[in-house]
Amino acid sequence: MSSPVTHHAVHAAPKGFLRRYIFSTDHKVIGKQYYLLALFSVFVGMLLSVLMRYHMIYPDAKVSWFEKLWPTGAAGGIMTPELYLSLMTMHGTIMVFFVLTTAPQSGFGNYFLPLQIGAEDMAFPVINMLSFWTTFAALVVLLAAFFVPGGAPLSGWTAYPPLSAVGEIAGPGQGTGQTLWILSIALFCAASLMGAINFIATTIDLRAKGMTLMRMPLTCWAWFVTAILSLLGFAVLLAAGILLLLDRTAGTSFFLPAGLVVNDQILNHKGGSPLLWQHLFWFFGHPEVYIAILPGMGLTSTVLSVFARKPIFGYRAMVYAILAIGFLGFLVWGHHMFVSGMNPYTGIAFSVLTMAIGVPSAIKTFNWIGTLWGARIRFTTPMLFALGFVSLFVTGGISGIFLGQPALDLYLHDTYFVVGHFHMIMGVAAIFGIFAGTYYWFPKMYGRMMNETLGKIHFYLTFIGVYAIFTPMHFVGVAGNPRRYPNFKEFEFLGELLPVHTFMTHAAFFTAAAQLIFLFNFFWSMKKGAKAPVNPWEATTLEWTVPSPPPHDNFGGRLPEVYRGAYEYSVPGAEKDYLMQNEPAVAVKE
Amino acid sequence: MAEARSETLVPASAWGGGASPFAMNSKKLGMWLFIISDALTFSALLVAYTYLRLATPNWPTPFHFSPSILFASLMTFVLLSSSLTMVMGVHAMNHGHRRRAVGWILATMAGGAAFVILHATEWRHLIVDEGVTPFSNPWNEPLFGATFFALTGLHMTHVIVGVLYLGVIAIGVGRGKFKPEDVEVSGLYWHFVDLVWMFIFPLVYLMSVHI
Amino acid sequence: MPLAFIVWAFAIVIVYVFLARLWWFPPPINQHGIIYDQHFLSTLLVTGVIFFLAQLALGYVIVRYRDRGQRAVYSHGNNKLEVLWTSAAAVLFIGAVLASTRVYAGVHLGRPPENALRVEVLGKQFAWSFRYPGPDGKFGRTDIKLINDAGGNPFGLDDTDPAARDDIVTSALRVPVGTPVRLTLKSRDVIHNFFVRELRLKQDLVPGMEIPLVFQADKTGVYEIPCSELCGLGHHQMRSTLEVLTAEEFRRWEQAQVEQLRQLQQP
Amino acid sequence: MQAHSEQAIAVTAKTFVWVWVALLAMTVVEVLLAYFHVPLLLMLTALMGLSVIKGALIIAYFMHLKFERFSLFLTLFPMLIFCILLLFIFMPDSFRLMELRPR
Repeated sequence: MSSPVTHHAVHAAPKGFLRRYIFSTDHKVIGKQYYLLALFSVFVGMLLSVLMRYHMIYPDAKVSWFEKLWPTGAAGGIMTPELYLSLMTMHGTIMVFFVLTTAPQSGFGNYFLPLQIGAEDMAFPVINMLSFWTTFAALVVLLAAFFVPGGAPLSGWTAYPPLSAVGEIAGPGQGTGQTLWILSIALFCAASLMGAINFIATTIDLRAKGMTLMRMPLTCWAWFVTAILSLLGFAVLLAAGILLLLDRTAGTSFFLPAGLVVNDQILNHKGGSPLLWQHLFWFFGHPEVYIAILPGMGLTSTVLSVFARKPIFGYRAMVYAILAIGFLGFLVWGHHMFVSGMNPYTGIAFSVLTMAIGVPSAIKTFNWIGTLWGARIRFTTPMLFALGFVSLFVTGGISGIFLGQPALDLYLHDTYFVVGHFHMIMGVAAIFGIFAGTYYWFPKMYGRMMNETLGKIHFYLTFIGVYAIFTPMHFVGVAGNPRRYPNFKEFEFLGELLPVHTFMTHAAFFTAAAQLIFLFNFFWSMKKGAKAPVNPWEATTLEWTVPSPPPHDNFGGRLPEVYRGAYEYSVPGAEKDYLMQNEPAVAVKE
Repeated sequence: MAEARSETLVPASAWGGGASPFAMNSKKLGMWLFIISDALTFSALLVAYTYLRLATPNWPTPFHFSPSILFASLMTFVLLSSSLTMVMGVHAMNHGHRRRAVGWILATMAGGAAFVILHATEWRHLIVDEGVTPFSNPWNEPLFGATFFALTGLHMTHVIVGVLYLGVIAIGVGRGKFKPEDVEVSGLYWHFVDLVWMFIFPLVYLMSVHI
Repeated sequence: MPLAFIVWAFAIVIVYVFLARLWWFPPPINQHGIIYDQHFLSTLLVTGVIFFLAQLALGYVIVRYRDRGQRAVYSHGNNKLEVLWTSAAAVLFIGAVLASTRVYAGVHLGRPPENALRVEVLGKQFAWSFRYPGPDGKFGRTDIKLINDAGGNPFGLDDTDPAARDDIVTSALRVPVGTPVRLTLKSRDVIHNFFVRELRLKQDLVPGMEIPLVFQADKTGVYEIPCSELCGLGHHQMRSTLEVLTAEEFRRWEQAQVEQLRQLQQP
Repeated sequence: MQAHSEQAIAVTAKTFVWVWVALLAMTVVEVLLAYFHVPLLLMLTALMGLSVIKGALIIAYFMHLKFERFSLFLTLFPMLIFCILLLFIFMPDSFRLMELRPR
């Protein structure tokens, strides 16, 4: 059944609710499942962040329903610092793994990779289903950490040992909660591995006739390279996870040196090194940043080209930039460790490589602006989000130039400058990519258009909101505000910065509220939106040649043939202002 | 630009789509990709082992010729031989000898099982007779046991999974369900397990040199 | 369309806040801090210009090329431009980091002067302790079994060692002005981070390692030390101060400490 | 190397037996090596060198990579080797750990 080309010529849609909607092997159903999982996660993550921001400026406020949610963490309705830290850990973990990794890659990638390259399904449909349900299990295990004695872990999404390795004596949540956290991450590793194998094999083997690598839409390139990053990165994280799990449960001391006295207890560990975890973790952790952002970059490129009605500027350069980012992404993990006690010579080497990765990122930005130059821009909602992505990408990327230099990192490390930086670029920019994808592909996924007016309102409120939240973080970072502080009562210099934090918290409330518009639009349009035509945006890629939503076997049993690249807009001499990828050769004036 | 559109309609290379560039089925490619990923997991563990060993001044070197090295050498022999039987199984299957293939696969499983039994015996010896556990040992370098059990334990898990996997394949082949490529894919996994041992064995057992 | 004006507005506000220094570093108190600020400013200048121009350009194309019924240009790109901006970006980025290497190397690769005052810094959940070698100039023996925080012995000083008996242990870091100080950073439980904003220095305290850090404060005053690496539920309370005293004040303080120790140890 | 898996079928079983013998021989050399007290670097190089050769034999013959298209090798192995080499960037820290150990 898996010979590459004549791959199950026509397959009938499965009957029965379970096989069709729950344990489906259809990449489109799985894509939607992933997307909805991410949608659920993003709202949980956002709720946690709003609670955190609230606690930061009103640490002593009494809110009765806090106690209902967390009887121990918020006894009497007052949130404790440890509850704050566990919210922070869960916010980071949920957002990084279950939103930024899941939505753009597993969600959109699953749905649209086969459609865009002209395949009937992914290469391994059953593994695809398993991968989703493993991810689901990982999310359940992670959320379960809230409900065990001690609550969720408080060591941050990076889980640096010894804090994460010595167990409950290091703080509440470091017991069962932290163990569940690691189990969840291990499950997620397995799921990502299955997903990555599927994506790579699909991209290599199942491209339709004529779909050369250099004709693939940039989204496919981004998913492909992201899958390679997952394949390699998660493998190392799995190794680190195994060691940490052993440290916690089997009494080993991979990450625990001799002479530890935690909470007045002398520990019998000997010989390990906390830095080893940091190396292993960031070996995965930095590529992970690109796993989160690359699909957004690919999507932005496509959306910009579609709505600028102009071919993408420098397609080849864009492809090489994606490849270069993927390659260099593995060479820069040490910049997370400039002040961690790492060998200073290694630090200098890492800093040069870190700056080198700025180059392909700059190429992408220039090419996006080059694409818009001389264009005829249609301001639809997906286009607005793509433009917002470019703006945020520049803002977030620029601050990376500060952090990539070990000299400047000596002050900025672990301040709010870092928080602002990575939220701008891998948080919000990536989320903008997801929003652009949602508004762009919703018609294809659900067969109905989303409401444009609501979409635009959502965009403007969000765009203003995120700048208002995350820009001031850079300012307080420059003033030296350390991150991961539940409140700012203990330090004199932090007291002066409180008004800025108050502003950011209100901006966060505002932005979070604006997301309800999106939620409403999403579910309302699913039922009541205008029926979507086959190709509402007049785009050229293959997913716009099939009905909305596509039938079970995508192309009705006849695989398309591809004749040209993915970005043929405003072609001189053509009848329409665009040429579909599968349109046979037509007379075109040179 | 003109050249983008003037490309010929027929793909110029295998990368042009509509064909598998490696002339192999996707399952095999998928297994190769899994092997790459798994190899990196093992590499990370071995590098972690090296890292910790280098940073430890008095790493114990308790493996003597008898019984540990002898045992481990025997295990290596068993594993290598099971690789040979596996490749014979694939070979037989490729030539359409279904029954013979089942026999070879069963032999491979026997080799795997023997490896696991030998390894378990050695673990028992280390734990019971020598007092080595993941968190303590007579030489007061707890990391010795930790790295040993973590590395060999993960490898042993792979062997056990491999034996079960081959069992499924043997049944499938016996019933005439599976194709030669399915056997070949399972063979890839089995050889990979063998390959990993080729690095664990010298690094963990034979590197009894004082650093 | 409105997007262009929003993008421009944000660009202007951000540039203004940085230019006006509404929120800024505290003034530096050491040579490294002065160099640091210079390098920060030059990086800010370069990146600020890039940032502003990029957002300006984005806004410009949004306004200029909005759909007014014109025909979009059919172009797949321009290789010359591509090469030009790639190399420009490479030169700029690599240049910045090479320029900064000197600043980093100055902190981590220099040898501490011989006359440096040696202080041990110990982090634990959630407090700082500092140990001076005392009149004999030697750090005494310690043993983790003797650690007793309530009894004022966070280091676990072993009183049977004469070199340990005169070690001064405090909860604030006091150093004389204009004197090189060599800190030895160590942690007892989890990772902490030693950060003094005015020194522009930050270094993790990693259990199992004794990490050196050298500085020289040139201005007297009291400066806060916040823990800057997540260390648990009291992370935000892990505060101490760096007190830079005049040489005379420091000598008097040290003597008072020695005197106090001697009295305590009288039977 | 530009051959297809059909060539793997053409290979006789004898080849595999020879490969097996070679692998065993190298294992014996490795075990013997452990009993000569050679300097650390030489020992490590010899052991790892032999292991890499053994691994290469397994990959080439048992795993049939020799009979696949060369492009498969080029697609898979550079990234793996690259990542493994990268992991060795940890080592300077391992030595530093030795240096900065509490005494």
